[in-house]
Amino acid sequence: MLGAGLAKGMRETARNFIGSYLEYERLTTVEYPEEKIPAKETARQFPFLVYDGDDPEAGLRCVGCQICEKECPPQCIYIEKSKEKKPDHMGKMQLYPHTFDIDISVCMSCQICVEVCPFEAIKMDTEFEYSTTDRFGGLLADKHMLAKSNEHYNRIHPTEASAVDAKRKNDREVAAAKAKAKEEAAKAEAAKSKTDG
Amino acid sequence: MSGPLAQYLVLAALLFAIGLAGALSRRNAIVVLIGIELMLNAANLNLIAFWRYGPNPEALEGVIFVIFSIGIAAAEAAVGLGLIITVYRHFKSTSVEEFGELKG
Amino acid sequence: MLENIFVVAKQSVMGFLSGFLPEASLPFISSFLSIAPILGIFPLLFALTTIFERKGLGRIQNRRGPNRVGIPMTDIRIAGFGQFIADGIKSLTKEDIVPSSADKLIHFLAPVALIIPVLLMFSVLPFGKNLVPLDMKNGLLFFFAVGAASELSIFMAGWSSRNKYSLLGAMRAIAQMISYEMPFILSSLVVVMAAGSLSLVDIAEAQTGGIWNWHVFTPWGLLGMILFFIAAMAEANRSPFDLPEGESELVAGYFTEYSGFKFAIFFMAEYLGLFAALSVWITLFFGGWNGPFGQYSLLPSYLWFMLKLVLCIFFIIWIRGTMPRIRMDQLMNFAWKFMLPMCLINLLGAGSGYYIRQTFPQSPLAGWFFEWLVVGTALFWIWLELGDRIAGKALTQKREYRYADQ
Amino acid sequence: MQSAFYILALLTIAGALGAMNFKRLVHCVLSLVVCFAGLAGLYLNLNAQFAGLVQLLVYVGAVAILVVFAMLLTRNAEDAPQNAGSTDWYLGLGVASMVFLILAFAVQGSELGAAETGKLSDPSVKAIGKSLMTTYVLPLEAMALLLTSALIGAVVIAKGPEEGGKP
Repeated sequence: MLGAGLAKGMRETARNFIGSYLEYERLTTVEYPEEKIPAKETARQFPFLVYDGDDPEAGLRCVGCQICEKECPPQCIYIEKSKEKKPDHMGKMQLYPHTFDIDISVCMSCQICVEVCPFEAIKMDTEFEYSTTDRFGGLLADKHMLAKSNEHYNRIHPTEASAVDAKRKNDREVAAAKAKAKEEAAKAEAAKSKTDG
Repeated sequence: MSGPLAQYLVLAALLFAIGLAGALSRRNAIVVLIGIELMLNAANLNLIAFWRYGPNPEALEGVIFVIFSIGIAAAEAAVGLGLIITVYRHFKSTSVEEFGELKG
Repeated sequence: MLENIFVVAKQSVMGFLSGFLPEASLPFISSFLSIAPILGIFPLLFALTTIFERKGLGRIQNRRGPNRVGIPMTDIRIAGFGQFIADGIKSLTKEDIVPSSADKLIHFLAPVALIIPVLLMFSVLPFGKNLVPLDMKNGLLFFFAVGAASELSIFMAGWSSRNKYSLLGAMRAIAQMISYEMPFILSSLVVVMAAGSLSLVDIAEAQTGGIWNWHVFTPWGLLGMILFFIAAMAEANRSPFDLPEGESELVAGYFTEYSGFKFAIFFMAEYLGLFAALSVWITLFFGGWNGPFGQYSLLPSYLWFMLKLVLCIFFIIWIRGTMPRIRMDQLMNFAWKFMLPMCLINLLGAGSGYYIRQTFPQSPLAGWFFEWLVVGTALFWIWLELGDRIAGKALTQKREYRYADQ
Repeated sequence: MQSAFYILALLTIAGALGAMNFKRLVHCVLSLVVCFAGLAGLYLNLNAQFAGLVQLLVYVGAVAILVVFAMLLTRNAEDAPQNAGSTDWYLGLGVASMVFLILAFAVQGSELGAAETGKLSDPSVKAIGKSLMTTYVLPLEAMALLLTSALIGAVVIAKGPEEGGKP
């Protein structure tokens, strides 16, 4: 019958109309600034730098190798290396970045910097509310703005971060074992030379 | 004769003359048709004016005549414009000078 | 007391003014006092409808709709009902852009030529008992005649913009409005036959005395009500017949090149035309300003009228939230192959219904029953047959593309 | 009523002159609509309400739209030049002014008693309908036949030969 389909459709829309007032779950949107949907674990917005421990200066994982700077397609990363070195988590002496700037207004969230970093130092944040009235200065993030703790990383990407932590722990153990073996070898060498000499 | 009836009759005559001048002098067939419509309307105005100021306004001849006239004008416009469109398809023009070639 | 408050108010104002104003100016003052409330109430209703429509459509799609704009400088949101004021201010202060190749004069005149006939339509509507600005003997004819004049304004808007989207939108609008003009008029004729008058006041008065006197409760009235509603939606370019302004293919149709307040006038004219058509719908089939309980009126007549109008507005929002836009060929097929024959058959049904009722002069109930039994069954059967055989086929058939399918 | 007559007459004549003199076809049509609306106003002024409203409905709502459609379907001919000063033009103007002068003199010189009917009759739609269905039923049926045949004829003429079929 002509019109029966229309009646069916109108019943459906009426159910939606009334239901949207009664059942909160029906609403597909939230009222944004007051309510927020928590970010998905795989979400990515803009990069940040990971540091270990409490001191952002000392614990920064970045060694200033400039691979990300070279790989960045829109070239929004600017790095200046330091002159002196300091030990990293495995005790190896490394440079660190004297300056590390990212122009957020240029960044296109491609995550290539994260892919290429061999030190697990740069990761993607889920934070996106960077709006500012200062178009140029306000969106240029420097090292202090970018540095965020490993706990923050663990909070936003738990699966990925625990894998990274395990790998780094393993690296540290391997390095420690290697250092110990080297030390023992050196000790044995010394003992041997002593016995020899 | 003077008075309101004469006013309406002179107005209708003027309308008729304008329509006639247009129908005779313009080349575009659509404008010619508009001129013919104007002449028909002048006649309708005459009918209504005569009915209103005539001796027997209780009889409805004037109004009924106008209603029929309007109906015929609508039919005439539909057929006339259909003809113009057909001729346009053939000659790619609506100038009445082209229409002269239609004679057998 | 409350029933005649407007009449009494106007009379007292006129009595007060006639004391010191010249005699010749009084008819103008009287007209002004009749027109001013219409010019105040219906644009306000339009503004409220825009916000109700957006909220209602949102809820139908499980969204919230606009709920932000409230009182400026405060946090009070009044559920978003400040939105229409903000929209009004925005369209008033926006730049008015005229395309450089446009026909400037016609481009300027088109919105004016559209809003005048639309407002004229309101002049014959009976909003309540004794509340009609112009009680014309041919009120319904006036409504249709003036409504027909708005087609040309749409053509003016589309043509003068020198834009192919505008022109296509205008062509679609004219074709659609001409096609649905006939069902629009023919479907209302059943009520004219029943009431024996073209005056909308007489038609409304013929339905006094309770809900069972409304024309919608007769078989031909029910069918006429449906047909009139469909035709009115098409005349007002309202969803699902909003092809002339199909955003997905024509940008905005005939008012693509209009901006600022001229655009607002087009928008308002569309809604005011819709309100006028709905008001006529109410008057013809739903008793006009009559309350449903006979002599226990409960509310003043104008409030009954406004209540019905607001319910109708909610109904059309509901329809808009439900139906997708139909295709041009479906539109034409539906008008010529279903609406027009159905309207003519309905005229026949109204005539036979009248004679069936005449055969039972003693018991109106028996007449009513037999009318439903005979005419109602026949019309329902024809609806089914015509609907499935012709309209159903025309509406569901696959469209044949002349160039794209090769 | 006299001032209304002058305003409406001015509107009608201006519309008619525009319809005949504008260069652009669209302006002609819109001007024609002004003329039709003025005529409808004159009918209302003459107390022929029904005729006036039918005039508005049919001429403004249908005939003008038909002309617009024909104009849009024959778009190449939009700017037909008007040959002011040619023989056709002089001929048309001459004949038309002759006709007008003769008619105007005839009207002025007529002895016809201008019956100043005091009572304004306002025919009800019911009376018109009744006489259409009784006295004038034959013309009405002829009219219906004419309109139907005109409808079919217009469709057949304008549709042209079937696509791909025989011409």
